Amino acid sequence: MGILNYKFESGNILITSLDGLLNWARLSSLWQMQFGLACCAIEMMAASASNFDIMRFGVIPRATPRQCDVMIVSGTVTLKMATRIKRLFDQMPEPRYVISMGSCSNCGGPYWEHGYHVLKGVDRVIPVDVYVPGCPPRPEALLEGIIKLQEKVRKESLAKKTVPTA
Amino acid sequence: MEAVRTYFRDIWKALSSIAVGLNVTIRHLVRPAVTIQYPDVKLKMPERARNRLYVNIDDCIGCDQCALACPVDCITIETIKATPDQDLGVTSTGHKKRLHVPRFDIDIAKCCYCGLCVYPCPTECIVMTDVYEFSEFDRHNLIYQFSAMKPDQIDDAKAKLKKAEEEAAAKKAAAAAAAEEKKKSEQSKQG
Amino acid sequence: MEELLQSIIGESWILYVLLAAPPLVFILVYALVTVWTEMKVSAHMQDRLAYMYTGPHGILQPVADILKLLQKEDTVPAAADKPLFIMAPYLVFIGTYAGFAALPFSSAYIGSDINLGAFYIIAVSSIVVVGLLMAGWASNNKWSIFGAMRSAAQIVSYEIPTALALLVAVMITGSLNLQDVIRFQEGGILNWVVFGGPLPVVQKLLLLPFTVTAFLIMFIAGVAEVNRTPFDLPEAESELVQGYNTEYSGMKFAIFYLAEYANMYLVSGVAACLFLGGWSSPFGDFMSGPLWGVFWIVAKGYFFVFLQIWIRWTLPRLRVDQLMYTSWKVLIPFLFVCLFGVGLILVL
Amino acid sequence: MELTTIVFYVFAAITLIAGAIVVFSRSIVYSAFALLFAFFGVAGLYVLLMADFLAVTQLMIYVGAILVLLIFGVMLTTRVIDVQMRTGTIHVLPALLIVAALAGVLVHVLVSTDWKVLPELFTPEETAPQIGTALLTTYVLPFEVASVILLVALIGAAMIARRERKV
Repeated sequence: MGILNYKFESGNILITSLDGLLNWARLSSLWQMQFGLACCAIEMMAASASNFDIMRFGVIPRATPRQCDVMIVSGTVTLKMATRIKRLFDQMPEPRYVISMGSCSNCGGPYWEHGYHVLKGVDRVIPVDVYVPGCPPRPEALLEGIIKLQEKVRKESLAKKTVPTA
Repeated sequence: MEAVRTYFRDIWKALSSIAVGLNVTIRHLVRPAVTIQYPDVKLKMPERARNRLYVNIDDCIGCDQCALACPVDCITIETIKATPDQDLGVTSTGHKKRLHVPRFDIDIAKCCYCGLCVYPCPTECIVMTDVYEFSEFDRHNLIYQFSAMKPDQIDDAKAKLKKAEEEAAAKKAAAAAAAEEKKKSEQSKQG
Repeated sequence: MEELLQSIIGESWILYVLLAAPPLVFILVYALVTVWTEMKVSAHMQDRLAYMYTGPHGILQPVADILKLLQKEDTVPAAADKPLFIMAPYLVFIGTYAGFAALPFSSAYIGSDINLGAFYIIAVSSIVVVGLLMAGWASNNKWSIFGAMRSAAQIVSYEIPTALALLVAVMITGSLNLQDVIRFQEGGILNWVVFGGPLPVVQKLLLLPFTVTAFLIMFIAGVAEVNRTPFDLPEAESELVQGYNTEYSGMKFAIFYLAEYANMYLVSGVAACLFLGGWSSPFGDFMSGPLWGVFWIVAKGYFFVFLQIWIRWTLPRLRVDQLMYTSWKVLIPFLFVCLFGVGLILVL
Repeated sequence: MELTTIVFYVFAAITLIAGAIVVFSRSIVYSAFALLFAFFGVAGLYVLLMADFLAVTQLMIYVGAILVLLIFGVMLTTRVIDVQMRTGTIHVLPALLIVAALAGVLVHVLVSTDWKVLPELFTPEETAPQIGTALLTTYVLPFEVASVILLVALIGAAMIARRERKV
């Protein structure tokens, strides 16, 4: 995606309609990194289960980072795990997105002040696209996060990676 | 002989158990799905669901009880004393408000939804609502500011308090000086 | 079809390209449909819905998946063996696609009407094994190589039951040419090899237990050969991440995916041709003809594809020793008995 | 040029290039994988020689069994993560002598053969039934002996590989 950065500042009809198609493809097929960290992972699993069924949005868990589009950081990011998360994120091919799920990965959550072993927010190691609050968030809250991410992807363009949101 | 019998029994067991499993899955295939299609259909939250915090700032008396109760210190409250001439009114529970609340921030990103802040509140102004869909692109948007006071109002209140304090201090100083004077004169009289 | 095309465009290389194209078109369309079917069937078996927002009931989801995979960054790990890494998915696909050459689609169309059809398909699918080993080796990743080795061991050992089961059908029909095998079974459902073929009633009744067993074993071995649950040890997520395609992303992964689904149809198609009368109608002359033939073979093949999906979402994964036990100690002895029985009955 | 001729040259080129890689590649893994293409090319040549059964058997036995076994051997004898499998050049003189002798034989065969060109493309007869009949009538003794030897080898391998059971 980087090659075309800022080459079509104004954009034209061809680019925009192609953008629409490609964005549609990307946003409706967000394959998820199959890993969970802590209690939020339980809710993430619940979101995949029958009642909430995250697959309705095209989110399929893939075991290998090479085939993933979105990483759902679900749970407490300990300092030890942070390096692994960083590595997994680096292994994901572009375009890639990150959803930070739950208080712990948003900002350290209950451990933000005295947790000597917890990373105070996963955005200190990888760029986060959507923060889903909750401790843990309801499965619906995660689904809402996915929808939010889809909105963000929809606004992207081939020429510019992200349109700055107002 | 026993081995041969086990061999064939195992094969039979495998086939029959596969058939049982296939029967279960095919029956579920034709059964209607139980999925709640989230953005279109939403689950009704139970009555005591604990989700996002809400503060009715009109009722807040700035007692700081909730901030003290919070196990993760996600509530920050600053208060300014009201001067005697100001009447801040009463809360809906009948408590008299004596403090301005220029800052009432809750960092929802830190909040762990335990609900401990709700119980000590004397005016029941901090409550847990059933709103759970509020994800953000930027983490700083998750810091919710509930105070209704505008910056000039805060400055005003601060200035008033300062003035009142100065006046009080001056009065005190004057009283102290008068007392000193009195003491001195009494001493000199005695002397 | 060959004669028809020959009369239109004459003898040129375009003729051969046109003759080779239909299976490719079929594979592409079929893979899109099956990806969707698999996810929908799996979801409904779990009382879920899956794919609701891309077209009605998500029918455009496979298109979205493919378009997304096209946009993905095509990574080659720094430590990988680059030429082999790039070649492997194509080799796997070529192995599968070459098998389709001898798979009949109707009485009028078969890619290559060779005398050794069934034998050729079994032989050519061994290229897939080499492709998988290549992928596993070139990725330079321990999970990949373990996956590739498991996969190769599994396919090589399950090729034997497949070939033996195929022999049972071939002994009855007396030909390795799949078109001949199907013509042998024409004339209604009772003439299918699984019901003993068009032989005298006594012979049919005697053959029935052996043909049914051979057919079942052919199907089981076919499931094992395409590495699907319950035989999906090469891709066991809980142990091996994603097996041999752990390091593949974007289009290369899509080709692996395509080859896997094409392989599913290949084993189903061969089983349908050998035991269920291929393109011949189950009602004798009713609804038969070249075009109905396409319908019947695709319907029969797709039924097995559905069966594979059904089994995948029902059964848990086997252990490695159970896998080998099933092949060497159950399927192969049973097939030897079948071969012997069928031979005896046919001779008498 | 006729299509068959082009196909022949394509298969010949595949075989030769793959063979060259097998011989000259420094990496054993590359050699092993190049063998696949060599076998494949040879199978194609067999098809052009109307020996379809032989071609398919070539694929089945050499690609499906021997090559897989070979690659397994190569992969298992090195450490899994180590790609540094190299072949060196040793015993140049004996190799040259053997190669020269072999080349002499082959050239002699090439020169002394009475080459016949088929007049035109003809439909081949089925070779599989002929081979089957020949194996079970004329050559039944060598065939059976070979299979017994293979069976003995198989049982022997199983015996050697079997873990000693502790009593």
